[in-house]
Amino acid sequence: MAIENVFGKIKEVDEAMTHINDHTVLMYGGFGGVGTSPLLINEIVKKNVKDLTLIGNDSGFPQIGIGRVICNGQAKKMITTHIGSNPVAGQLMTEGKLEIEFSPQGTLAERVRAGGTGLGGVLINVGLGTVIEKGKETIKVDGKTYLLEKPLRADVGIIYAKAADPFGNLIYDKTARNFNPLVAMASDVTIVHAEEIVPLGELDPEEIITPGVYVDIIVTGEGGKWKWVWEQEN
Amino acid sequence: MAIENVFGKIKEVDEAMTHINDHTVLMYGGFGGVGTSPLLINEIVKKNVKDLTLIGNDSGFPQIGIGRVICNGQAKKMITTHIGSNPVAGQLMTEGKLEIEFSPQGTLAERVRAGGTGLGGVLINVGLGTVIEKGKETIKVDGKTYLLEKPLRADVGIIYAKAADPFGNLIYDKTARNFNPLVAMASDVTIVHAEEIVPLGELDPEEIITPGVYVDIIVTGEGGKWKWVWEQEN
Amino acid sequence: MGLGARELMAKRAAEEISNGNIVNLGIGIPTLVSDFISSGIHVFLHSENGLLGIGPKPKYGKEDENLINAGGFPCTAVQGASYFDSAESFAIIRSGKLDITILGALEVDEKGNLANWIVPGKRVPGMGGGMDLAENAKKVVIVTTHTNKDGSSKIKKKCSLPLTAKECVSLIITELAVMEVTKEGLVLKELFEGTTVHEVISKTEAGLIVSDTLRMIRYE
Amino acid sequence: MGLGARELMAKRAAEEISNGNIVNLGIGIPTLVSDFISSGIHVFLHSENGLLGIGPKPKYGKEDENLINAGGFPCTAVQGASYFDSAESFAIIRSGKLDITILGALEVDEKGNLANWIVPGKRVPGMGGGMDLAENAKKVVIVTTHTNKDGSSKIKKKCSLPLTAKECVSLIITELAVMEVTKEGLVLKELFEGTTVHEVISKTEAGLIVSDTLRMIRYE
Repeated sequence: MAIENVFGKIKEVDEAMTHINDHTVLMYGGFGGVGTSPLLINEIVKKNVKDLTLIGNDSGFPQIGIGRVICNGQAKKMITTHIGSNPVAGQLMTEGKLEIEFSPQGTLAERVRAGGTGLGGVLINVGLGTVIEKGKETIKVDGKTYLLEKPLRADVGIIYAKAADPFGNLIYDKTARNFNPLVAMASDVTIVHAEEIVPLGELDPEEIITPGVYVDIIVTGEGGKWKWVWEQEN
Repeated sequence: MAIENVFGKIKEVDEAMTHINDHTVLMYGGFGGVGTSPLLINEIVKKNVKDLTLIGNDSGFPQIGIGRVICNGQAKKMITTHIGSNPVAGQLMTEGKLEIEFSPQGTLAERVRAGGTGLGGVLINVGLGTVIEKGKETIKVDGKTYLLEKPLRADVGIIYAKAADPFGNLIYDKTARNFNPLVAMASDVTIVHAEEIVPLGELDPEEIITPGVYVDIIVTGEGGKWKWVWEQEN
Repeated sequence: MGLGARELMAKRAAEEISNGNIVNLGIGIPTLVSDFISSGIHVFLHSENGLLGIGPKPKYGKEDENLINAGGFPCTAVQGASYFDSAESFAIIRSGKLDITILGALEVDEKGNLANWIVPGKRVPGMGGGMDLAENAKKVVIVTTHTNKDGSSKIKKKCSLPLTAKECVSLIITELAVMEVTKEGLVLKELFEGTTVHEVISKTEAGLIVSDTLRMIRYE
Repeated sequence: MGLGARELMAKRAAEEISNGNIVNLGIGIPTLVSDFISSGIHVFLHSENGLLGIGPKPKYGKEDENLINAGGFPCTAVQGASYFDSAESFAIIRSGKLDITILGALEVDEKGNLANWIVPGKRVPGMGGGMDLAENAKKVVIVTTHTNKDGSSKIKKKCSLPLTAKECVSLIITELAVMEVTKEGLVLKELFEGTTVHEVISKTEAGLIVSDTLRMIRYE
């Protein structure tokens, strides 16, 4: 069945990439590269835009996920939870070339969700009594103390989905879901790399994880696929 | 295929009802009664427990949903968004027999989610400049003003699901989902009325809306079904 | 047969809706708007109870008790619709993804303040999702009778009833006229056939600026 | 063949897990715990990246690149498993639904303070989900070597490294002993075969209260 592009959201990768430029604040789905779009990462590396601010779970591996963008020297700042799997990120941080703001993982998820759902902030107990408190307002509610965690939004979000329909309704694949539905909500321009584009009405309305209202651009295609660490070890 | 009750969560309705007593804070799924369990409502009316605090989207209709419990004089307080479809609720409020705390619908949903996800509160702009501000702290974040909305939890939550497996993984049916997944998270004891109990592994892990971790008791059965307003009109 | 006043208002309101819009229609006259949305455009209707993509009313006997719109009546779902919980439903509104909401009013004033949820001591149904919609939809269109049954104006200098949201309204459509809320005040932009500027001004408590491009709405 | 020290610790830690528990295992020694969970009980292993119900490692060649545990390695999903996004994944932890987490440590002290995420100026990987787990799991069990390679104690009077969470630890399992954090202080409850109270005390910076019911752990 032919796909009708009735909402005009299905585009060529080149057109999608016009939104990602020097200084773009870029949010990405993925956890250790799983659920990060190989196609869009490859295009970002090829376009070689600079001074990106990156927001996402972790720094990937040097040749996997957002790690490729970091190793190519394209980021000036990251808001993330973990950079341990990408030594280059740590090295750039030590050299003062990459500013890192650490956020606990659940807190980062809620901050992105807050940005995506129009909340002004959320109160979280994680990080109390640690360096994470630094620079944050503490608020007491009914005798308990919390940190005020601010919402996060991005200029552009890159999403990796199992399937999209022309409205941008999305389903994901197993643990490749992770931050993707949150990033989709929290970005001014949400670009989805879908493994497959299916006709409107083909996705079960009960199963849709991201309603199409959050999706601006849908691309598909091969390219950029990396070899996983566990494949290299085998 | 026989259902193995390996987690001990599948129970008789009578056993489930031991958790609902005078003064219980009871949260319920449902929107105009759609997605409220007829079976559990019927049992609550039969048990005739008193002085309940009710938390849910609306007051149903006099003979539909939570409305039956309200009309039976079992509630002393409600936290809700709308009582317009149940004149008895309004009358009880006017007579001072039922205390009502109104919360905007999206705010109520986020307050229940906050209670269910361990947040200390959320900042929301809805209700600014209205009576909803009354008694609430206002907080400025990056120049914008928000109301600090506190989390809500309940002693017991009653849930209506399309299907449950023995661990309590749940799927819902269309617009009967509404507040149910939120209530499931925010209750100390979550009681699910499932239309059907299916063997472990039968629900697609991608489709599960409420992970079983939030479910304590699963019941099933007929009884208590009401006639919808639109059925009466036909 | 010509359209009644309610249908005329609904038809005019429907013209505010563009291709690809995400739209929420309140109960009452706003519900009628869906009948007038051009069949040539793709619109997703949002229902507060967790549906994006409301379809037409089901046939008699084909109702599904678990597929209901926010007004409590059976509906269907269009191709591409999705279901979600109440938190996600209002996230769509609060995050600014709702292009337009069409709501009723008890009072609306020069500054775009809206009162439509409570008459203290008389009618206290609660705000439901109204405050969320009024505060956070990208465009709030009010469809209301111009006056109350006693002839008093619903288009006020300043709302006297408790507000639903402050300075939220963009456009007001009554059976007489279409008025836009601007920084300068309320601008009278369109008249329905059969009324006059004079009649509208006399029935409006708020000050009105008559637009240079005032036009008459004529539907055949 | 006897178990190595790492396996002994993992085996002992597994005894903390009961039927129906929701469990999160950190990387390193904690990962080994899953091999020792009694086959007679039903346990759901939680993975931060959005899976409740981690199953065994897949067979070689049967890996699925989209089904990975939080350590980055291919896994499977058990019957009754579910997938969700990262916000929901941490909601499970923050809301107190995680019965037990088993984590490693750089330092842990008398009060149950935990430091396991950063060595300033030397090793700055970030906390990942560690702070969420340490702060909000119902029970935090630490599995760690008793001393650093230089012989200094990891069981401190007071943590010197930046904390992961305050007063969060319930139980500490090392290759020498099992210690419980109580209001009175650290209670030495169990010894692994081959060590003595004297050895444990001499290798522990923190004060230790020797339990009246001190027992020797013997695994055949």
